[in-house]
Amino acid sequence: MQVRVQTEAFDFGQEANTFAIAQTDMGAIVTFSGIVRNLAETKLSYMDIEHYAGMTEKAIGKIVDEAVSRWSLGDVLVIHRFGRLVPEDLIMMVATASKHRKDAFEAAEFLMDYLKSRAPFWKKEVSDQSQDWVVSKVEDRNALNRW
Amino acid sequence: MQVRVQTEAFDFGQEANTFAIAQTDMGAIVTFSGIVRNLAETKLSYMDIEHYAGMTEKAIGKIVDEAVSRWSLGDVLVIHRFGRLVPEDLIMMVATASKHRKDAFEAAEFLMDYLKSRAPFWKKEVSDQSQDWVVSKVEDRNALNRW
Amino acid sequence: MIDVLYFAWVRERIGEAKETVETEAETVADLVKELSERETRYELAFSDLSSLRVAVDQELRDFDASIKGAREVAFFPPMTGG
Amino acid sequence: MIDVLYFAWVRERIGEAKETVETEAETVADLVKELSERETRYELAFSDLSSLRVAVDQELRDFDASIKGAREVAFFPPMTGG
Repeated sequence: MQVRVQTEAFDFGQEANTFAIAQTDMGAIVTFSGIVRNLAETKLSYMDIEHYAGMTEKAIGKIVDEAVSRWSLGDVLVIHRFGRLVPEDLIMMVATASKHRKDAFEAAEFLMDYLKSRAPFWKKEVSDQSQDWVVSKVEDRNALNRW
Repeated sequence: MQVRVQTEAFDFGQEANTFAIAQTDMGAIVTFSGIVRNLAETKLSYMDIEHYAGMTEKAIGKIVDEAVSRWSLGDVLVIHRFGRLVPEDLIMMVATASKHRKDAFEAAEFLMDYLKSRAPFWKKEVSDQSQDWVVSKVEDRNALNRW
Repeated sequence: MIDVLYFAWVRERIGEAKETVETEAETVADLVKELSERETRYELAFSDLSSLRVAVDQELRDFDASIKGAREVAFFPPMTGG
Repeated sequence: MIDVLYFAWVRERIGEAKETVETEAETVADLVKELSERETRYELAFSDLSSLRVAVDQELRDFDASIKGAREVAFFPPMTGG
């Protein structure tokens, strides 16, 4: 299990390969990666991601522990960036490894749902015209009820 | 949309990166990759994957079209190998890109469920002791009922 | 004249991957019956149709599907891709 | 003495990221009330508690949670990670 919270960019493909290669006896790998969208209508200049240093890794660690207790997982990786990101930058990724695809898929979705609403990150979108804190979506908060 | 059926090994990370970088305005990328498991109990020597040349790409293409009609997807990639594979080799991968994670996750799961039971591949596991055709699982056939 | 293809253990039991068959069979089921009556290896391979799948011109079909005008029929066990 | 942290728009409205507060408040709600009575900027930031989340010693808590013995309380909007 590995959790990294960092400002530095990371290489999604390389991380995914390193994660996959390290597995033995795990037939299924699922990854999710989140990218800063290049929204034509808002002409986003950049996104600032603030986080609660000290709490963040602890909060993600608890979410990972919960996933490991619910599904049969060989390994989990979470990387989440903070600081200034521009369109098409990778924001974060998760990877899950399991013997069977169902566990790998469900655990990855669970991790994403919880990272969205329970890990202490806040995004601000900045364009020429505006600076807006991204508002948490009802559907994202409701997504936790599935689990 | 890209479907590749091949004997050659492929670089999962590089494929995932190429796929992710090509997206514009897609915030969510999901990948699945399947690996030949190194089963201690059976001491698998290798796996032979047979397929129905001619039908395979057509069948996968139809599954991809169905996914594109059901979810809002920016892009889909499917790579599936056939021929002889050894433990820890990558068998196949899918990748989906969408604006939102729900579509990317569901479409990837749908693709996997259908590739399992509707794409004309057959796996044979060979060890020192035995040569066994992998038997399709009831749970895999039932997985199609979700969709 | 129709091409008949076999995959996986069906191919192993029949002993070949592909053959061209002279037949007047109207449906897949008719073809299965006709082949099974010809030789024991077909009878054995086709003994449990519930464990077989069939494609007509590279599309999955039921055993009652027509093969009139079809170029190719394929028999195989349930797929195990992914 | 307790460290009080603010994030995102709460930080912007309060005008600082962290301060150390002298308080006898027993719960988060007591602390919110006390700060709101001190200065308008707190009153504005805390005007709609339903739009705020709170952590006590880096664990998510409700507003009626105790802060007795706690080192750190943090106020912030609903998270938007991922």
